[in-house]
Amino acid sequence: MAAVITKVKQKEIAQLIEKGKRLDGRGLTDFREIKIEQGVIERAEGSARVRLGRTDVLVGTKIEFGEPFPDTPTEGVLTVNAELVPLASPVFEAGPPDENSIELARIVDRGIRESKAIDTEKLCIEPGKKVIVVFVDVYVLNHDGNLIDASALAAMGALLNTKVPNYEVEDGEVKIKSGHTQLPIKRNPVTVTFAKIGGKLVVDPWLEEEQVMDARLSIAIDDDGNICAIQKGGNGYFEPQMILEAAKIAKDKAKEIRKKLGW
Amino acid sequence: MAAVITKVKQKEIAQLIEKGKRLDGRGLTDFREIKIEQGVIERAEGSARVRLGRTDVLVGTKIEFGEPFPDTPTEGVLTVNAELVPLASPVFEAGPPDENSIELARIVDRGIRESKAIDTEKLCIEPGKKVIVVFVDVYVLNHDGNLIDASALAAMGALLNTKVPNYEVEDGEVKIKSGHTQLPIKRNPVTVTFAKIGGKLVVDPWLEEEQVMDARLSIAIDDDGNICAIQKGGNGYFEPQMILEAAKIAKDKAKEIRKKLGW
Amino acid sequence: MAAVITKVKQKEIAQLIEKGKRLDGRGLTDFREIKIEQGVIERAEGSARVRLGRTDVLVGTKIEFGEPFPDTPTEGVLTVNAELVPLASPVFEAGPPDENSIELARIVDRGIRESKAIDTEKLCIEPGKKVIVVFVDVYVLNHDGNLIDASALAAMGALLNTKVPNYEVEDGEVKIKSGHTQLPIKRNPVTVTFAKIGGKLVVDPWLEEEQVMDARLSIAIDDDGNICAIQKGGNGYFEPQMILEAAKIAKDKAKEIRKKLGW
Amino acid sequence: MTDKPEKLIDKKGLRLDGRKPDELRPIKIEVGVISNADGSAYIEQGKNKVLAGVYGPREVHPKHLALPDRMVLKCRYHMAPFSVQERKSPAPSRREIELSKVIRESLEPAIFVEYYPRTMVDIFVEVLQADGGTRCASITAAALALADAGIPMRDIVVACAAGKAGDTIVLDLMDEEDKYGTADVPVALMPNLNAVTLLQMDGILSYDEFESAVNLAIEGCKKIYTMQKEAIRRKYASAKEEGEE
Amino acid sequence: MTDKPEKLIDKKGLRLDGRKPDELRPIKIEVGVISNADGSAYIEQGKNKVLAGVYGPREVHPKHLALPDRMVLKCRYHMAPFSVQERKSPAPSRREIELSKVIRESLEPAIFVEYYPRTMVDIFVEVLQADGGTRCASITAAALALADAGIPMRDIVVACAAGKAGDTIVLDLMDEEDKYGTADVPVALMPNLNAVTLLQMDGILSYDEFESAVNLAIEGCKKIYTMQKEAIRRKYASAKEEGEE
Amino acid sequence: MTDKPEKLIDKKGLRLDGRKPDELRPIKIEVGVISNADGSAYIEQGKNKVLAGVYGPREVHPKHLALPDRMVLKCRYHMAPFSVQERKSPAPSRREIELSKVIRESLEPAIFVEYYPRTMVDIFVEVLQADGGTRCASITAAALALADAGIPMRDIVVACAAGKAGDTIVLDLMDEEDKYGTADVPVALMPNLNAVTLLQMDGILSYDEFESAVNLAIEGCKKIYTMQKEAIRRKYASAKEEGEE
Repeated sequence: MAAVITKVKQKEIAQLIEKGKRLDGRGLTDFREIKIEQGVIERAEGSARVRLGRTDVLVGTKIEFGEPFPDTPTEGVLTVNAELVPLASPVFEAGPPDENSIELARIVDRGIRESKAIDTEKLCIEPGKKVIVVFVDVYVLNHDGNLIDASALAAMGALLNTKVPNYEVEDGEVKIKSGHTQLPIKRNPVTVTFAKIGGKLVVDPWLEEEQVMDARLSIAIDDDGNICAIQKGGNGYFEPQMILEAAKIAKDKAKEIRKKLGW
Repeated sequence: MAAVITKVKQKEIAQLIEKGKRLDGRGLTDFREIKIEQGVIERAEGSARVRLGRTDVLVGTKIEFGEPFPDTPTEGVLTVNAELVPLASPVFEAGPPDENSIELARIVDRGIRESKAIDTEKLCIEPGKKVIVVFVDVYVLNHDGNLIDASALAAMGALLNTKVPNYEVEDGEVKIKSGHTQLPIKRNPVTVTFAKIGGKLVVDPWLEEEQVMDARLSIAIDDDGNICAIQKGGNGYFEPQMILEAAKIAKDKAKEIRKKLGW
Repeated sequence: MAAVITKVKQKEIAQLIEKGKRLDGRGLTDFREIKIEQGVIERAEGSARVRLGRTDVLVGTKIEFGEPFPDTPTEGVLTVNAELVPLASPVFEAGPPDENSIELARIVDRGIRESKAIDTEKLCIEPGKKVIVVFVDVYVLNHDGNLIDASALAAMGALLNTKVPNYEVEDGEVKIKSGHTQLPIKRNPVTVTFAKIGGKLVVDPWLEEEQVMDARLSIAIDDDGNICAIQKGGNGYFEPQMILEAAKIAKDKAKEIRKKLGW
Repeated sequence: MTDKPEKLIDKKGLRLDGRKPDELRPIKIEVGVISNADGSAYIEQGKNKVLAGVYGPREVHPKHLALPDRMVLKCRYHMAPFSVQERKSPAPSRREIELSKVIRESLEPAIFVEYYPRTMVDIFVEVLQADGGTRCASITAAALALADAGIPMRDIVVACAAGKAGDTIVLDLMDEEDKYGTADVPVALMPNLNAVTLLQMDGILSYDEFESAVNLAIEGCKKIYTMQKEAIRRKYASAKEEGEE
Repeated sequence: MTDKPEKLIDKKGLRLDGRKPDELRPIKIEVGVISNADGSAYIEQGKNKVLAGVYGPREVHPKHLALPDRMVLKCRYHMAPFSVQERKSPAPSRREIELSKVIRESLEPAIFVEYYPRTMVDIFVEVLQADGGTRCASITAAALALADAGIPMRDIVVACAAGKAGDTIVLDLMDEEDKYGTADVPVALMPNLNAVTLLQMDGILSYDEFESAVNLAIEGCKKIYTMQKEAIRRKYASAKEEGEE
Repeated sequence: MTDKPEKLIDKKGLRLDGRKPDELRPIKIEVGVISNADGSAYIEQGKNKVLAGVYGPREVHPKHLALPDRMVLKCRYHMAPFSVQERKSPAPSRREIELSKVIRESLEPAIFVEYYPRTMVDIFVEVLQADGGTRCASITAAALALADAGIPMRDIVVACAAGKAGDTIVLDLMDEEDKYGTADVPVALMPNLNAVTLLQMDGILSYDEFESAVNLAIEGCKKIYTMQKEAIRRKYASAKEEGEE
């Protein structure tokens, strides 16, 4: 059912990249245009919609009060979930999350978690008993390639936009009060994804590039330019030198994007 | 796997209805013979078996003690579930509930809930904490058409027959005592289902009529003749005038059935 | 996908058994060589690996603290689970437990439970509220026939090897302390499985015998030679006399095995 | 969480959001919003935000479900976890399964299913934000997505609810009226054929009240129908413009 | 909930319900009770109420499961949510999955499976009320449903349990004897072939006690077998009557 | 449960288990351990105990997943319930599903998938005991199982992690270093092709630290690669011996 790409087009894409060019006119390390709208879902505690070219991802956050994990009794809980709804692509199917949506959610989760983007200590209400639980739901509306970077951006956009309702604790039960405070955010990680096509790296692959790529590499970079999460994907490989090259480019691109978004 | 009805028979059924007649000799607004037996399952807190012609539905109720829903802290909980067990028809399959059994359960549920048949306020033990939970399990034993009306009748029959065990609350825990009281029932809704065949309405369609009908309309009527729930089904449509006509007939038929059953 | 056995081999196996012989040289009531290693998984509270010829079963136990069943408020809880992982045989498939793994788990469970192998009364911490829960996970690593006896042996081997961490109860919560005691075991049931092939009984059937057998009979025997659980399997039958014969043989074989293992 | 309001209709006969009884919520419709889908539409009705996409006619999957004399129509109504007050689990609820069925059965009467035998058409509805009346908004959007996909239809199906809030028959119930009102009557219509393809009711209505509610809902449907056609016109105009550039 | 009784056998050697050790519970059997099924039967044994239905031989679904030289036999043992004290979830429990298997394997030896290659026969058992011994009652009813469906068989399978209550070997255990007794030995039999097709045991029995229990269960089976045949005769008599009218 | 250690690296620069920063845990590898599998291998790396088995090339099931120009490669990484501190439910977790994918994608680059079109190869990994670094141990064992099954490959894939514990870049992280360390960088390699087939990272590393970690992990891979080849040699030697007897 997957949209199949012809051998001819495949060759064409690879040959262009060989020359440092891409079918849609971008340079090898150029992102597509990034549009971000925050607060689009009033019912959600936070939300952001990111368009990366024609790729379209909506993220909503919900706040609940629950128990901490036994091994982190003084920290709030972050739960990231991704849905590749069949509306978004002819290759997505309804049903429980498959390996692709689980991998996407876990990559987004790691970028946020490992960079310590959320100040989870501030989400503790009563150690070991009550903490704030942050649900981040990634909802893909149109898939035109590089869901990882779009989802990671939309997730951070939604978190930056998330309001925690005021509450008080009475007899061990949390009561919601009027008003709210901003979710405490410490870091703004940005994820940069590469495709390896014909021995070259290209940044932010769109759908047709993903269909011909050998392998994929996603690198999350924090505000200080440190690497905080990596995921290789796809059925190909990378030479060690290429990985180091990608890490360097990712650092620059993340800085560029963070600047552009004012993060 | 579904029993297929021949084009010839289909035409025959429609032509008869055109003339105001039906294959089994009934008039267009006649129900098949209704037999109801209450208390057939001693292990259940309440039960009733309804036979509508050869359609055979058994409903059992179980009483448990549980928590109320947060938005109705002073009301007991009603849970309706329907199983189309493969014993009852060659077209039913084992497995989790499909759209047909879910729709059936939800129609039966709405008839009971919207008419306020059960006095749910009387099922509250401790506001926000402990209430009586009523499980209504619809079990279809033989499917010969119009499961909706048979199930709705059997569900009300079982509720009218349901005994709540006596209990006392000790340290926040419910302890069962000997004896029981009747489940508090306020209203006795009756559901009347129509099939639209060849531009005409027929009441209580049996299986062969369901197989040729354009669309289905089920209307629940309370003791005062008010409408308390409606569901259109099937791949056809109704002219607005036909809907109003059906609502009028339903009111009469419901009254007739309620009288017959002494409800 | 199942390894199919040729009609020729099938005949050969049956003819040999007719003469009191078996393809692998064993007598009709001989077990294959039994090897048991206990304590192989340090992370588990108890473990044992049993090899019955090339059949290879690993059992690990885990101890948790939980609630008792309402009808046995003063007894610990035993939970047996079996996984036929696809690693172990080309006929096993990944996915939720099928009827074969559920039957295997339930046979192993009954042998332990009905013989009262575990002194469950000693696993009660606070009647009706807190008890020790023993998880027994049967993990089949290679399937070469007679999983039942191998699993039952490995389960008992793991239970005999299980350590319960020391604990104290504080404010209704269980706190783990350093050190541990042995899980209290009262009985050492041994299960003996027969295959009926060509009208004869053979003990401990291996895979090729299972593929040609008419029916299967498993009998668990406790330390006093009493029968504590039986399960007939397969699409054939047993004459009543054959069942009594099997019960007698099982008693002898169980004694033999118990002696050999020093149980 | 919204608390129960004291009154649903004020002294002037106006509703919580200031609407008159027969007034629709503000509606915004856009056609052709998902580039991957064969047809798509987006609707905002009050705070409802609903996206519908259509794929097909395409191969039936799995194959044995193909029908020799007609297309197979499938429909999935689904709510985003963040679309409602309390986070909704992504697994389909019983409510979503029922709504998927009634929405499909409200659209099917409009489709010439016999034109494409042995094919399948999938309708996917995603509720991004819910505010009462999502099933009607879903039908309105899904019908446009079908049209956008070029599926041959007898008419554009349109849906709107009427109901009773306090003692008044009102049009297009919002969340609070749905929750605390007396009755809700969602109706789907093929206006040109005067054919009702969806009818449900919750609550308690006398026959006369029911008649008024159905008629009011039909009026509402007809108003939205105009907006649907306008949205299609805009889409084609902009497509034409792009083509001419 | 029933509390644990003081004694299962009284001074006179009688059981909680007044039965003698070798006495069956009252049994009522009816054949041909589900009009849609190809064969069906209903049994009441004590407070057990069990319905069995058979569909087939019919096409195998999914097709790749068809066997070239024999029919596929499927069996589903299922309990109604209201059949037991605590409401049972409708999803099949591990116990139900095991019982479906052993019931199927107790019936299969009787069936000439090679007569209908490439077909499937489905046996559906519904426990409407449970009172100890449902697996035996299910086998007794399912065998009749198979006969009613005209499936060719070597014999009618019949099942009954024996066991030990207090110090006594007893026949046909009811709920309390099952729960608080010492052992339960369900047996299924093809009486004409003297062939045991189901044998399970829970509890503790010496060899001699086990031998007594098996023999007593077989006696019980033979008594119920007579009732099975009587029920078939009644069905055919009434069918003939209807035919003659 | 293990409590958080005070320091991961002591004054002498040694780790909790006495290892030097660039030292591997003790490793034991065995090839050909599951008689039913077409290929298999077992690895102990520290307290990790991992079993890998390969079935295939065999018929694709279900058939419509077969590919005309290459084999289908499937991989299932699974943990035994007793392999970790808290009992793990047997149902696959999200972590296990992700790891199944990345392990498959780390092995696939080595396999000549085009040699066996229309077939399927299944890789099953069972973690019997977990101690940090199970994904790397799984890849190392699974690559050997593939070799043992005779699947044609460009090279034997081998995997090892490096990371940061305290301020030190260390090789082959054990459980406590994984949990309380600063970063973990698992790497899989085809040593003869200098090709990285798996790369993940958790934690925080500067570019320079990352470079060191990758290089250290590659060194670790090369050491384990020697042990892999030795294990294959032993298997063939013993097979030959058996053959000669």
